[in-house]
Amino acid sequence: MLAAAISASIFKDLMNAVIASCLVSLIAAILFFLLQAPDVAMAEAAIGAALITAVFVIAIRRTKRYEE
Amino acid sequence: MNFIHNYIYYIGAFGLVFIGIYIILVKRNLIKVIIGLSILDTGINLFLISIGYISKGTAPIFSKIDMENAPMVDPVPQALVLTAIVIGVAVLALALSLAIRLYHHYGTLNLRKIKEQRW
Amino acid sequence: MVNPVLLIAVPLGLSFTIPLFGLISRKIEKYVPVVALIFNLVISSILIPEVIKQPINVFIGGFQPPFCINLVVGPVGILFSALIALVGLLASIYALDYIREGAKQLYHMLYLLLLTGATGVVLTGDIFNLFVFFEILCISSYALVAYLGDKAGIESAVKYLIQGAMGSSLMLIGIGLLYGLFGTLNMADIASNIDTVSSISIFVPMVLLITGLGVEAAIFPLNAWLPDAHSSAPSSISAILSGIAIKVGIYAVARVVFTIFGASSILQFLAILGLLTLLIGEVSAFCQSNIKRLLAYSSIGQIGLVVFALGMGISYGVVGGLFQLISHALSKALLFFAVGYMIYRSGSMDISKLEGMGKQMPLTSFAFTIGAFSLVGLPPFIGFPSKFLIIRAALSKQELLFTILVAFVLLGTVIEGAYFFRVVQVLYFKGNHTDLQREEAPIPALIPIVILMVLIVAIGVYPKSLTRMLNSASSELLNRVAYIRSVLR
Amino acid sequence: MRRIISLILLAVVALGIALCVIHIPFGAPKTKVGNYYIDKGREQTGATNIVTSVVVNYRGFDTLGEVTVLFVAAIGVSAVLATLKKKFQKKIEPPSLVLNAGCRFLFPLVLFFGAYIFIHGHLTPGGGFQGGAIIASAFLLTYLGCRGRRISESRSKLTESLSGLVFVLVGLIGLAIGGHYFLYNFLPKGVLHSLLSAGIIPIIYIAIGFKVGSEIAGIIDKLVEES
Repeated sequence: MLAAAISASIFKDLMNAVIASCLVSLIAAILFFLLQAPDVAMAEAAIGAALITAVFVIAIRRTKRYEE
Repeated sequence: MNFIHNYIYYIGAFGLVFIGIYIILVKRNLIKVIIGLSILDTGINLFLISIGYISKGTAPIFSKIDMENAPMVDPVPQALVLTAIVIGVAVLALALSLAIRLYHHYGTLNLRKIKEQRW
Repeated sequence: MVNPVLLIAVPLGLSFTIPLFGLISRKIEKYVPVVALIFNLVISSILIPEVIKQPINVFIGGFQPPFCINLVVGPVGILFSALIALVGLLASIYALDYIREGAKQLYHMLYLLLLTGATGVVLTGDIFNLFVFFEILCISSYALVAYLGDKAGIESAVKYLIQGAMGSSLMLIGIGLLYGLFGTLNMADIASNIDTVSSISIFVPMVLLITGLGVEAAIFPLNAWLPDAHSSAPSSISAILSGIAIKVGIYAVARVVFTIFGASSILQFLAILGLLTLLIGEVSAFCQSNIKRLLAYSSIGQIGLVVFALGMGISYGVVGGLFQLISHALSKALLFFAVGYMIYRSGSMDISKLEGMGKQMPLTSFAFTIGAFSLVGLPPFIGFPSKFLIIRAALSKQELLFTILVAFVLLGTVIEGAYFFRVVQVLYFKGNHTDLQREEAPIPALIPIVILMVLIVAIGVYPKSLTRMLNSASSELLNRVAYIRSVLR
Repeated sequence: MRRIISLILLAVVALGIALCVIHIPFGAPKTKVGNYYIDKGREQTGATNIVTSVVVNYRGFDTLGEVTVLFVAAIGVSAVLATLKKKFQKKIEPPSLVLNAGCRFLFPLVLFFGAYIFIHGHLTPGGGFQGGAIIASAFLLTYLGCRGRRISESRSKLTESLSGLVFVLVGLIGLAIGGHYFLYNFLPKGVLHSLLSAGIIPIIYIAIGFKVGSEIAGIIDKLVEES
């Protein structure tokens, strides 16, 4: 998870960085489930992993894809 | 070893928090900064949940089979995290819409290049 | 007895209904905030006498604290909620005519929600609930700063958002640590258990909370967003941000420091920070040529004075600080209201372009002059008793440090006087404009301006009218034991 | 330079937090509030999912605030983007038949799944937020799969404000009936484990579900618009 987070900070291509941060959310959701919090796991998977990524992708499509 | 085992979730959570803060402080691209915010949020949520964990606890839901004996994990942090997740989404959505507007005005997302306002 | 929860529930419900009113008629929607805030003002003023006798506790959901969220309507809470309702009401009347472009419906909704969030922050007795309402306040103010959609507005909104989001994240970590240490979120419950844990582990969440709240309260190292945000928002919003949003931040800092942690060790540090804030704000205000930035920096300076007064940690000082808070809210709102239409008429925020406004808009310029004099602290206005109280309190401490600090406060006041007189001079005496037509601001803008002028002079002449209220408020802030007892019976 | 300063800053903060966190042991039972909820939650609220009872009943005011935060964000996004002029119109190629048909087929299923989750929020894991998010992702699916289909703006606004009003009104009815308590659980608690139990919790969760769903869908709609 930490590796995904670090790679999110390194990638120059913002799309890749967004996917990496999505991965962070997904792993966090699994950890929530392991920590006996199914409600939160569901919310994190639905909101954090899916919707936030979609919103990011839309925003990137309307701006610039590469970090200069 | 025992120490690491005990605190692994805390370490993970604060690792995420620090990576998030580092991205916010150092990176120049606005979208990157917002990604940092989202990682920071995830880290905080993980930390809150791991505060409420009880070893060998079960989820705080009474299913039909009776299982009163097992201890349940603390439900309060879970409620807090549900709230925090939604607040995080709200901030992120607003930030991204501002980023789109900023790009329209300046044609760039680099925060160092945007210096209309001076001290 | 009226239930104080209505102070939050009714504006919230009304702001949800604004789109429904918008379906019926586009004209009604802008009066909804006015109605809601009149309601709030009436309710708070009904509650004032009851609350001074005995703080009201409201348990939401019908459970006992610490198991439910409770509202603590003490003198401080009701004082702030009345102030929020008053300034908010005047600004909403002002906005009836001032807001002409953009998505007006959204403006009114965001505006009402901002004030609801502020009211929630000052009334709640639960630290996580405070965080949630704080987020409502912050997010709506980010959106309102960007409301005009011009370059400066968007840029400062981005700055504000990044810093504010960092701040609230730190605050959330602090809340998490507190919950981990004490297993409860009720502020009184935390406060009663605070001594059971070692001091270093309390220090960390305290610093995190103060940093997080300090971003909104604009205490010195954390206030880089403020001049941009305040100067590029629409004027009615600048008035609210200066008059209310920062005050709510100060309230939250004071609540955390005094009530939860009861920390006397950090107070001196806060006083010095406040003084630094004061000096930096005043000096930078002196160098400005943009009128709204000047007012924004002067807000920083005044906030520094309030923090300094609260940091003395004695009853006189807190009374003075709260008084200064009220006087700043009223005077700064008046200044922003007046400046809003001056900018509108002259088409520029440059001070030198405001020449001859004294002839063109005599009433508005007069209002500006009164507000400026009151902020500087000239006698017949509200600013005088507040500054006087603070200085007297600092001298009564009889410590060398505070006596030196008072000298710096006076220096700040001198600088403040210098730049305000410069602006007033430009308004009245600069330039030769005999050909100018009289062109006053429209009626909906003049109503709040006149009301504020009357209030400033009236309270300035009879400062005693507020003292009882302020005394009980300061004793609520300083006396943690009574607070804890009133919640956890 | 900037990197070094921020790393030093982070190290200081990390040290401080580590000092504090040591006092919070991982996995140990400790909180009296949590235990109270677990012990009394079923009798007092009638919900078997304790998280739900905490979210909606004990800390219902937080939830009201949180829904408001999302509402603020939705309005904020549309206020920020409202003054944006339509600038460029990219040509959108129509989606393939399979994608289109697949989305049309999946859309109602996802919608039903979301509805199931928030209706059963007091019995099983899940609730208004999760269900609302799933509903919003159903709308996201239609944006991706069937371009050009939009939810009507006024209808989604209507849903938002009506469901918000339901929440506040339920609270106010509780205030009127239950004496001095806002959000008082005034309906009968019902039988444990049955769908119609837990008093006002299902009502509030349904309102939250609609509200969250329409708000997030509205945010996505605003962002997608004219791109």
